[in-house]
Amino acid sequence: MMGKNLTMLQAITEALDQMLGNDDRVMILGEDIGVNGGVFRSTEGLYEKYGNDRVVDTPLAESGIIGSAIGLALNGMLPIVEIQFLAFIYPGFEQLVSHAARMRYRTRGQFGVPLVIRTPYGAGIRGPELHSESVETFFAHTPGLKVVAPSNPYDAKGLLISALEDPDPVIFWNRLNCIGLLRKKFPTKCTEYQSVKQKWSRRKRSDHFCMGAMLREALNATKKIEAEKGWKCEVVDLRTLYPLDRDTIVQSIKKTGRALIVHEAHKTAGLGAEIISIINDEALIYLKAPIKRVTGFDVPVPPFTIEDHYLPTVDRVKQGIVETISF
Amino acid sequence: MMGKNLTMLQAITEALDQMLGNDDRVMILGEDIGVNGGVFRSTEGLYEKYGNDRVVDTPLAESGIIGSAIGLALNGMLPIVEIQFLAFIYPGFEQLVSHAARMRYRTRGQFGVPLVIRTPYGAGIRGPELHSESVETFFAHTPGLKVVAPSNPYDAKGLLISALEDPDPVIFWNRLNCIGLLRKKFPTKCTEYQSVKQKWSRRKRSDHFCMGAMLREALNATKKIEAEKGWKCEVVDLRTLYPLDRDTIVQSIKKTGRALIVHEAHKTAGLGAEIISIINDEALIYLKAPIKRVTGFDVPVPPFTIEDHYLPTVDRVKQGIVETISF
Amino acid sequence: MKQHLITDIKTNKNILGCYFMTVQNLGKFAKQIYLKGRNEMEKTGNPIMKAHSSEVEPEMFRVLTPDGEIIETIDGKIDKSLMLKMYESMLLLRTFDRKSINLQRQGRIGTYAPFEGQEASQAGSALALAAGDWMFPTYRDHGAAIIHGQELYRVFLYWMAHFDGSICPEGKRLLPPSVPIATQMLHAVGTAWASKIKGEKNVSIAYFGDGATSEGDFHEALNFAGVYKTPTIFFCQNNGYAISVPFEKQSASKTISQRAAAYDIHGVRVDGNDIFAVWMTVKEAVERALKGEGPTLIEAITFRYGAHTTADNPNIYRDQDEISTFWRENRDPITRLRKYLNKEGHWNEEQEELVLKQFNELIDAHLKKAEGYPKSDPLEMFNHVYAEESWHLKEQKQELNQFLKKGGKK
Amino acid sequence: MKQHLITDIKTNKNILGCYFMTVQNLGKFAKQIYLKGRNEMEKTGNPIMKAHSSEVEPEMFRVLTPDGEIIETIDGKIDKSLMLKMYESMLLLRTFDRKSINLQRQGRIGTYAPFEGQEASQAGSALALAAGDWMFPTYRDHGAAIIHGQELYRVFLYWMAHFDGSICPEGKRLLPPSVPIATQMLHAVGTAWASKIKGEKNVSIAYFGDGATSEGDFHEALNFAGVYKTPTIFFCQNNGYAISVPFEKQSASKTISQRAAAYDIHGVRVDGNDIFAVWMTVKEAVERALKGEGPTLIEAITFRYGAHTTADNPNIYRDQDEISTFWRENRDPITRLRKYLNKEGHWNEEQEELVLKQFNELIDAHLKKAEGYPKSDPLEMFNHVYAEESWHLKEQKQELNQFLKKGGKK
Ligand SMILES: Cc1ncc(C[n+]2csc(CCOP(=O)(O)OP(=O)(O)O)c2C)c(N)n1
Ligand SMILES: Cc1ncc(C[n+]2csc(CCOP(=O)(O)OP(=O)(O)O)c2C)c(N)n1
Ligand SMILES: [Mg+2]
Ligand SMILES: [Mg+2]
Repeated sequence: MMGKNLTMLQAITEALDQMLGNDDRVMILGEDIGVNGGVFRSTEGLYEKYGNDRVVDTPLAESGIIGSAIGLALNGMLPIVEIQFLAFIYPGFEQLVSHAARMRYRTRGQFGVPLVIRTPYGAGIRGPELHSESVETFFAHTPGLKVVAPSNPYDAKGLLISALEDPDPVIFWNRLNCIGLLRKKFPTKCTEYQSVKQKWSRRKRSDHFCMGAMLREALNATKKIEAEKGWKCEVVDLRTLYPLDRDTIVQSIKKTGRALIVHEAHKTAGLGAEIISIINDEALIYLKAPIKRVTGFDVPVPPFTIEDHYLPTVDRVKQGIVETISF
Repeated sequence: MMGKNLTMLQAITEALDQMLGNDDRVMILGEDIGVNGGVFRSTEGLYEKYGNDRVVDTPLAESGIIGSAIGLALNGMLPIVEIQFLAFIYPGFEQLVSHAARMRYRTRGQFGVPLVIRTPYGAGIRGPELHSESVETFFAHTPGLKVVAPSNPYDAKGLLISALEDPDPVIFWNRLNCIGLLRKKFPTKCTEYQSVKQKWSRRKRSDHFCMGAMLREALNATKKIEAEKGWKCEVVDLRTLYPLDRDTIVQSIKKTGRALIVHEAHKTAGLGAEIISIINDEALIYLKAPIKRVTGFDVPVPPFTIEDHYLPTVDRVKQGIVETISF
Repeated sequence: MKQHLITDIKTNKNILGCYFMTVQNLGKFAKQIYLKGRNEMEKTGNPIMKAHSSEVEPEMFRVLTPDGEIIETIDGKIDKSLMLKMYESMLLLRTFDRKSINLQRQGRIGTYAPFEGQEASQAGSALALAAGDWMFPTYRDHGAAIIHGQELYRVFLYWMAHFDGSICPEGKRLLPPSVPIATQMLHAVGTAWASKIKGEKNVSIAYFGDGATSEGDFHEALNFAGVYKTPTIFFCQNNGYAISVPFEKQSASKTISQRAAAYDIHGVRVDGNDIFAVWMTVKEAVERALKGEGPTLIEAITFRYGAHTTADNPNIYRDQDEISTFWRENRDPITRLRKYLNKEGHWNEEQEELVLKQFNELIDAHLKKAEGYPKSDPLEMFNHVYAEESWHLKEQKQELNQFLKKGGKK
Repeated sequence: MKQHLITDIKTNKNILGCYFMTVQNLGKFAKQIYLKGRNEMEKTGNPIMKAHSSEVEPEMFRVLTPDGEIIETIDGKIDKSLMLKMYESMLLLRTFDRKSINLQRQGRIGTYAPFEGQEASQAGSALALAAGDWMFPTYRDHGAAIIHGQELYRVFLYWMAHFDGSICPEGKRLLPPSVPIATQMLHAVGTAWASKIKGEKNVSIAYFGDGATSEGDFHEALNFAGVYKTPTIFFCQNNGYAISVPFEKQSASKTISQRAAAYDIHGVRVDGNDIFAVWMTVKEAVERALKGEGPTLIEAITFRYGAHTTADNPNIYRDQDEISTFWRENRDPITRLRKYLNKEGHWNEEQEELVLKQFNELIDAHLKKAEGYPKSDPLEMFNHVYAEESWHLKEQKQELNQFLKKGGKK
């Protein structure tokens, strides 16, 4: 089993397959995830293998999907919901925020909602508007939810399985351009997984924070900076967006006293703000420079011809590093 | 006209009356806002005065209300929507975020949505769950929306009128326990108004930031601190939550080098995080202590018997001031 | 008549819902009811019209008339002991409801949502369920919840805003009152779907009001239930108003049951103040569901005599006296069953007094338990956000704990 | 037949929607269509069934048969010049659609949503509108948008992901394609409501697909339109599929038009590949709307021959060849009108060639304009977020500008 090379997408399909195979209570629900194998093909072959009672093409109604999945979960099933694109979760926002996130609290632990919501996010597929959202803040401000965003196949598989094992609702994000769509392979062995429960998000590498797919931009920028200027940077990949992995953040900042945050969501009230606040709380006196945010701008994600200008690019990250270090 | 004493509620009703009277295009839409005069009585008498075409009792469907109000606004009307309680905006979240906030952008200025959404927020009415939410972050992370939260009748009237004059969608928040429900009168003259367009949120008074109703807690705490310790504090009332009034924030922090942020929303990814980040960006070197946040906890607002323990109380604010100043 | 009303629409291809007939097509009993309805309305200046916004009241299934007469066969279905159970259930609920309003006035519980007038709908539907069935009530359906097994002191705790008021007895499948309108309907689809998958012979019932039918979730729930043929019962108590908004402002449609046809599912309109009719309708819906015939939408026509909640003043938006008086005098669910039971010699004054005394004692005992129940500890707010407490909640709990220990005031 | 189909249900109290009749009740022409439908299906192994999930195809309004015969009176409604306009409109749209698919393959435009096969629905409905009517299309309805006045180069710009592709000609009331499913239906309620308030004689039309009928917004829109009797036309192109999901998985209901009855509004099921029938149905809906008789839900039965979008592979989820071939051969909207026009001597090969040549030139000219159109400036992303730019956007614009000036790469 060692040495297998999987794309993000394959890792996800493998995890889903494994979960469906291991536990009869697991069901997948969503639009076009059955016969069609998902608009990103992440459920390919599963309908054929497990049948339409386990891999269910639902009506086109996100509140219906999330709401009935809550019911399924209340009554012993382990539903995994696919929302086709992150923005299309909005019709089901009430079910998620007012019910999935609160059922355990409301019933004092009597009824939990072990639900996984899987949704692609972020720009990159070059579709029409509302196919490029990155609004993690909405969910990270909702007690009762957990949000994970893996940056690579290994983490994807592990986090997805951990999400399903978690007794509470977990939102699992695939960055779109990591998903295999752009056919980039991650040379990562991916046969086992790490439990998120044990280590909600660590994966440090080498003073800035980023999440999900932004890891690529961050790593590329730091590599270039090292080549050009000889500066070494540590990159923290925040796999878990809520709750945040504070210890890793604080440890890192204490080493260097400087940080740059990279995310593709809008700047204002983006998760970067919370990370800055955590550093302010825990490590202000270590700071040698303001913490910079290189993020998506505070505008709706523009059409794809200029989308890349909206996104934090390697160049913008590099400039951010230079500004932070030269401060 | 000078010298009138109005409650928050009266100020709002007066503003609505004035707007309905001045401009035929103005309509009010919502649940129970007609014959019943609103569950908070903020539209009392308006149905009788302007009729059921101008003050419309709608079906119980928030997406329907916001969605059709978007259509009304596209076609020349000036709808003011009342959502009965903030949490009940969720069924209309998609209409708000995917349409109201983006229509001008999408049509390159051809079609705007001059819509005002008025909704009570925050704890204090001692009702069942979901009647106490304070989730400004959801809206402050949505480019295209503006969010205002007056703390007193004078601002309420001014901001409401300004919101209606604004060509873009504005969310107007009444803190519940300011609304007149608790029958506290604000001795404020309220015959004219300040345009939000000119001065999106200033109203400084006397090193911490707060918003809406939290002003009362903040002012009480600073008064006590002054009496007990002789420390003078400046209180900044952020009437505009999005976009934030950065200049006022930065000016204040530069004076004192310390700040405490008070809001009743959950701490993680609350607006306090953005304020800390703005200070980090603009005034880090002025800081003499970490900026403290005294906020609601990261839990669903608990039942009203212990709700006050969830909220930032005068005592918690006082403790925060002491910690910030003693750092 | 009943057979007509509960006929599967699929066998009636040219008529979308035969419960929606005109008077010409009605059978003998139905015609009687219809004419009776008209008379009632004419006597009183048509207050049903005001409450339910129809020029002519659309047809509904009725078994027990307001005069206490039975116009359908109930043999083999409703026996004496069930009748007495029904009667006592309604009496208990009304006593509880009135007590609660008083407690609210005395400041001993918080804002309260009364249901007096809707006892037949709530008790009748709940009595038709099995112990293992899933129930999804709203804030107004603690009547149904009590009959399904919720303990009275828990209901008090709920309205006292105690955390533990949302817990149901161990092993019961009774969810806390749903506050966001219509959302719980989807949960009843999901749990029923799971029962079906697991081969468990249980139904799920969702309670909701006439106002709820305007929400998108109403539509999505009915549609999903239709697609997956889930054993779900959608039980709408059409009390004519959503707070102040009469049903005629809620929709141009005359009835709610007619919406079933939009999803090719089964729909029934029933006299919600007739506990026999409600019970039979729900029982039949349960049977259909368990036979795999899918969901049923039930519209129970009823009226709440009181305010929307104790924080509401109905005089502002309706002729409260006239309309309540009409319903009390002409349509009361308890009165009509009492008339019948009296006539049949199943019930008398002494029994009534005795039972009422017992109920009052029971309720007082539960109130005492609720009032003596340990108050919610502020620190409890950090529990059950997640199954396992995360670092940030541990710290925040600690923070509040220290604050309180130092004598910090809330 | 038509009169039946478009009859106000309120005058037919015992039948909720008479377009939902069984064969026994059908008039002469309807029976012909019905039998024809069955024959067609039997010939080909029932592909309509596969596309539209009925054992027996439910009744629909048809004027022009697939053989090019007229079975309804069109005198005084559709004259020769309108027929030619209809035909040319469909031809233009088909030419445009095929060109666009090619452009996508060549990488000159982005992912594209084709509509070939749906031309009668889109052109027929749009031609029935007045210039000032409000139109709310989806991503698949640029056909209707073009007929309503959108310029071809703008449509290209849209699919090239240019900001200016969402702008409509000055003064037109044509909104950009709605991406979130079913949401635009409510906007068409709102604009129509405003027209009514202002006394403006305009309708609003919302386009949507069969999949859209499952969303809560569908329900809320129909209900609001019913309550306020707004002059709104809800035009559903039921092409049998929502991406890969056939309508039978979308709902247990056999038709979409039957949902009108749930709101006591008007509903019609029409052959969406018959431009005469579509035009007449929409025209009648417009007239009803302007007379104050409220909204109409129209279900137009049609089929898109191609993929959901150029990013989709329909072979995965349906027998693409068989089903498309069936529709092309038996139900094509253009072929059937051409047959009729040929027979009547209104159209011939030379005219066809000439017009096609003109259309190709026109489309090429617009393509050239679109390809020569100044590219979207990255800084434009900061414009029109608000009417007046706020401080934070000014600064962010400045930041990006400086970055780009320094030669920063995207
Ligand atoms: C989504 C949502 N919107 C608004 C409310 C506020 N609200 C509470 S009860 C109610 C009226 C409900 O009417 P109905 O469904 O007829 O039930 P009834 O109270 O008559 O039993 C409203 C508008 C809510 N709880 N949830
Ligand atoms: C709220 C929402 N959910 C999901 C999607 C993704 N999506 C785009 S088109 C489509 C299918 C729509 O089918 P239908 O309404 O029948 O229209 P058609 O494409 O057949 O014209 C889906 C699921 C979306 N755009 N919006
Ligand atoms: Mg009601
Ligand atoms: Mg379709």
